[in-house]
Amino acid sequence: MNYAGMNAGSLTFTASLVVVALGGPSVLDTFQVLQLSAYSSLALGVVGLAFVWGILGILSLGHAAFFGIGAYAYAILSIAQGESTFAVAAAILAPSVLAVCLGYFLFYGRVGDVYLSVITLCVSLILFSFMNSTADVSYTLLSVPLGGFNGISAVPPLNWPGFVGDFLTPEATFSLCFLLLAAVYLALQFLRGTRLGRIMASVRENERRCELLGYDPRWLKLVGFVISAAIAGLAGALFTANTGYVGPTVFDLGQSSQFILWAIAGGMGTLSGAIIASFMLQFLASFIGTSQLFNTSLVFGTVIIFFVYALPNGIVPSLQGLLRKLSRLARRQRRRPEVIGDSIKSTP
Amino acid sequence: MDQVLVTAIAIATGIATLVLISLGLAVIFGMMRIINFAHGEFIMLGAYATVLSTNAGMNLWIAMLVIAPAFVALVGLGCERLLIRRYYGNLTTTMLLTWGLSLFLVGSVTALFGNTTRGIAAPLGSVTFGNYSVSVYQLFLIAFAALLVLGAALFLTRTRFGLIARGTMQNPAMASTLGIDPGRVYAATFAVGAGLSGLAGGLLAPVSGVLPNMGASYVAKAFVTVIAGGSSVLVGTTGAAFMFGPIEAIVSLISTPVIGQASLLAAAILLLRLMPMGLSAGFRRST
Amino acid sequence: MTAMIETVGLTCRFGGVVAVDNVSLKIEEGELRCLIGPNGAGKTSLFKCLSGQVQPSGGRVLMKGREISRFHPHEIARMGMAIKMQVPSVFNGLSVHENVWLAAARLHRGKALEAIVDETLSAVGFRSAEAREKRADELSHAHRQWIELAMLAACKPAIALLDEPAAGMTQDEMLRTVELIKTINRSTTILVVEHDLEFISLLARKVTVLHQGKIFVEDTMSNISNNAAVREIYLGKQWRMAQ
Amino acid sequence: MMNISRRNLIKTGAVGVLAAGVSPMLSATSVFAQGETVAVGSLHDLTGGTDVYGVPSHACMKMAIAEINAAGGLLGKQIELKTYDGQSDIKKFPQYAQQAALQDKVVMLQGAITGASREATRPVLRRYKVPFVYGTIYEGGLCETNAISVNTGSDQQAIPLLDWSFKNLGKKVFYIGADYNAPRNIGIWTNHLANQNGGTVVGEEYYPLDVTDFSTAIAKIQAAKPDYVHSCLVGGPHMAFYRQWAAAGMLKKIPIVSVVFGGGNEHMVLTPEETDGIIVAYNYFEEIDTPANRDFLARADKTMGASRPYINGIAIGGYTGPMIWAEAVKRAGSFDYAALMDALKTDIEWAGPSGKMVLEAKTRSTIQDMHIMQVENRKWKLLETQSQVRPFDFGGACDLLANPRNTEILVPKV
Repeated sequence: MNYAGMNAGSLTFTASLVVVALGGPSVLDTFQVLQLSAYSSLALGVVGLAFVWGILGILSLGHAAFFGIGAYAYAILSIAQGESTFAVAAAILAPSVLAVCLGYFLFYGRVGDVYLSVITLCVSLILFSFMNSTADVSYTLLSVPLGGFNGISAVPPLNWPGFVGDFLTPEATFSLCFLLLAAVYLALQFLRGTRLGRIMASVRENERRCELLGYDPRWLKLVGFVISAAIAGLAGALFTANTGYVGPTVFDLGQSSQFILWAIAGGMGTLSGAIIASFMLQFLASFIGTSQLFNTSLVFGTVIIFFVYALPNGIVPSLQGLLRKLSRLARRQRRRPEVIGDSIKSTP
Repeated sequence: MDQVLVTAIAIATGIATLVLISLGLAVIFGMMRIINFAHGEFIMLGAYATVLSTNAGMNLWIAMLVIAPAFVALVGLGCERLLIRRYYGNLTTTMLLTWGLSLFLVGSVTALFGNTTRGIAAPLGSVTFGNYSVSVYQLFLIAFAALLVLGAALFLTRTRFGLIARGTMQNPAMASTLGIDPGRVYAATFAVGAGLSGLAGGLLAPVSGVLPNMGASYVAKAFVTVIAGGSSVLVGTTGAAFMFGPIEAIVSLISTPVIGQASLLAAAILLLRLMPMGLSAGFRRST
Repeated sequence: MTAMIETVGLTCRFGGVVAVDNVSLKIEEGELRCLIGPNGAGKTSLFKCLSGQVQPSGGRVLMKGREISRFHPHEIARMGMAIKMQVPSVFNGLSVHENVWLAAARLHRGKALEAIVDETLSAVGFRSAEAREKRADELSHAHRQWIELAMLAACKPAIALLDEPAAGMTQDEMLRTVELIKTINRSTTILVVEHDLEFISLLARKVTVLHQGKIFVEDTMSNISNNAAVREIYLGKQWRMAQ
Repeated sequence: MMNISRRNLIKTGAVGVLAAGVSPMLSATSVFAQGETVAVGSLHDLTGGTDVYGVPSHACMKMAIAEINAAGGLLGKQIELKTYDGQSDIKKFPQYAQQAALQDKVVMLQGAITGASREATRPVLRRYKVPFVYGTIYEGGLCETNAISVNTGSDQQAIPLLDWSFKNLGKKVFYIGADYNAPRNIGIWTNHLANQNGGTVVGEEYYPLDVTDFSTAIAKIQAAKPDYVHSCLVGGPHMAFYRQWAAAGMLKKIPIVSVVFGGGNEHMVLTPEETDGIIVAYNYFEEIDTPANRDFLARADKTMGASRPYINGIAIGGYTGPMIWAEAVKRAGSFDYAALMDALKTDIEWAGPSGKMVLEAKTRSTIQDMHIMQVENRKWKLLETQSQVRPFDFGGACDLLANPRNTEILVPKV
């Protein structure tokens, strides 16, 4: 059977994430540890989008809304309480609640296709405008000022649950981030293989048919949407815990499009691709920004255009294709006469 | 009385600006289903073409109305032939591609001209209504946007190319069986869309800050307008502009601009909830 | 006894066009009813109304005595209605096996599910693992129709609506489809729309003729074929050729 | 919120934990003295939406470092400038600040011009004990031992400018600003100064940063009939306001004053017909007619080339920042962080192209001359100079000698 669920590839990928999580701190220097932790939390954000887009076919142009709400929820609660456990929980819960409301409004209202994308974008932009206009000291939540454009800074890092002030070291945070990334990846990959996941995939393929088989696509989409929002919220919390800062730009078009472009670059429908692409592109943007090349936008733009030329299907599918081609080539050289037997007859 | 008039002009300007910045995107998105992330940069290129050729001694009106659209149409054609053409029908790849293109264009313009370019002033002076004075150029923009919509409508319905374009977008396979080369129609349509964006840039050059990054401030609003408008390029986009322009202007006037902007977006959400296929689909259903 | 499906004055308008016009139809449990009529007679629209894909503009639809006119398609499906659409509507990007699996997965779990999938796929001739792993969009039109029939059968519906199940098939394939439908009919009430009159004559006991959205006549196949009005006004030349 | 978080952090021993966490880096940073060069970081937006502020500041910073090196370096060491392009993406700032502190081991970092990027960067540099030199005009109230502000807060600009305006232009002001922290703060100042000068604020409007259509704003201002408009509109999209204002024929009817106009070289992008007569207040403009400034500009022409950007009141901080920092390092006699912080406990004086500047120990902000000037054909014309304007100390709330642990941005309460 050829279900996109648990297979050798996804287990290997999970295993390598776990190896990085556990082995990374002893190999990398502190800066790399901090940098990769931040990268990994954005990578986590993109996994949820890759899931809801690749499996269910929902293109959310406002994925940053969930990420941003998670980020703000974490910042506000961790400052107000001086403890991060509840803040992380709230960062998962708050975007989920928004996703339930928004998803009910959209899916049960039969808004589809790009129209749904634009509504999610609008939600994100409204949050962006709103957060920007909260500079006045009267805008406080739990006595934490929202800070407007300047955002909220000096957000405390994660602490061991229940031990107030017992902060995780950067190395422990790094391990935690990568383990969470691995866990979420594995969970989503597992979900894809389950009965629910397979029914979800059928929504993307043919919503009407799915409906006529007695499944409720509105419900399935809502479930997927909320899952992706919860993951994005967790990602926002981790990102804020890593960088110590959150501002309204988490809601802007740039943030949303980054998530989308990483998912595309990784290859539609692959979760590992989205993760790999997000690491690659973040590293690239950061590298170009310090390397004093001509002009960062120009170089980055050119790289992306070339990238589309070279790997039009995205990173992981292109690499898989290459590997398949290579192995076929190798097999052909080994046992050339049997090739004809491989061709598939067209009758059932 | 004069206050009502000035408010009306402000609202009309809002509508005209939305129409101008959205039309090019509407043609490219509405007809070809390409989410063009470089739309804002096409507007920027139009503004630059206007400013640079005016600074080089060109007549402002020629620069604005001829050079800007022609130049950006050419750039658009180049992009279409070299890049977009290979990926028609692939929404995601074209998104990635046009994002790259957008960064590339901003980077190139910055590298070539720096991030400070001498602008040009709005021509035509001002007129006074009672206690208020209003830019004549603003009135020109309103009139021009109206003419542009009218012209585009005539072009799409009355000319051979317009009909062919609409037919091809509706059903490329059918069009090609009729002996029309869809590739050429796509290329021409993309160029027309880019040209319209360039024209918008040219027209806005005297009333906006001409900088390499200026496109970013238009792109989200243009998207919302076009997509809320729905599949009918002209009716939908103009209808959406007529809805959002006044909402933003009036709410900004009676409360704050942030709420004005938020209410525009909220109106878009509500509109799409009530008419899930966009405004023009709603029109069609009710008639 | 309540009818499996019953419509009362069902009307369906699209803009100015009346696709289904005051249709009252009653199909008893276990029946195999054929619906015939020229293009535009409203057969497909009637199916869409029955299955909840289109909201009727007037009238009522009753299934096992329960009004379903305002139900969502998935709710109607859960009450036991399955439909095969005019243009094969399968999951193109998924394999043959996955398609049928999805159809059966709503009612079955675990081993029973796999058994049903296997049995249904075998019944439509997809026996080898290789054939079952092919993507639906790689199949021929006829094979995709069978997949859709298999999906329908896997649901074990109380009533099945079949919209042109033999379109585009060769004689052999058509005959096989007739057998399939008869098999399904053992446990399922069937309403079938078809153009191919040979196919109809092989299947049907009772035929309803739809014309311009209205029921034109309803009778047994032999009476229909002898009905002068149907023959001359409606079936015309095509009928004589088939005879 | 800052109070609470700080209290919690202290209460729970967080500071100790953090310090323990970074101790390997601290020992690493003290290695710098053995090398031939020391590294200094420039973290400006060189691309993206706010590059118009970042690029000239970075160019000035490069010039300052080059001059220090040409004069034999600092404490006998050459300075290596590490450049990070913030790409107008706030997310990049904490990451680059970490890179500068941990990987490149800079002994000073300057940049992070926008309020958001500053807030994202500041805590990172504080945590890793890298002095942060803040070179731009800003909303004011930055009060932290680790943050050295060499340019002006809005108070230093707004007080001279608005005092002058209420005296010379009239008593009714309409305030229009971009919708974020700095303009909101300046709005508070505008109200406060209107009260003090017996004026009234007849309207107060804030526009999101991406608004480009100002027809409703112009109609509102015309309806309110102010004597002058105080504008705090910022960035490329907002340039549209000045164009639409002039196109409506308002430029000649109601004067505009601003503490931010010209910061993005608006007076050069826009035409004289759109800007002539606009009045601003800055600590620096190229047209200052002193020997020191003429000499500075001649050197700037040489090091940056003929196509160099115009050096305005924002960009000049790129030059004065490293220079004042270098004065402090000389006073400390070492690049060591603690020594530098000690040296900063007394005022540091330095004379630059804009005249005498004093980095005040109490506020870590700079006392300097302020110039009120007017646009005339894409150039600045001096109207009045107020010498040695002190940074506002928020009624004594900012006293880093007494309260060195403060990191809060103080907001004027009027």
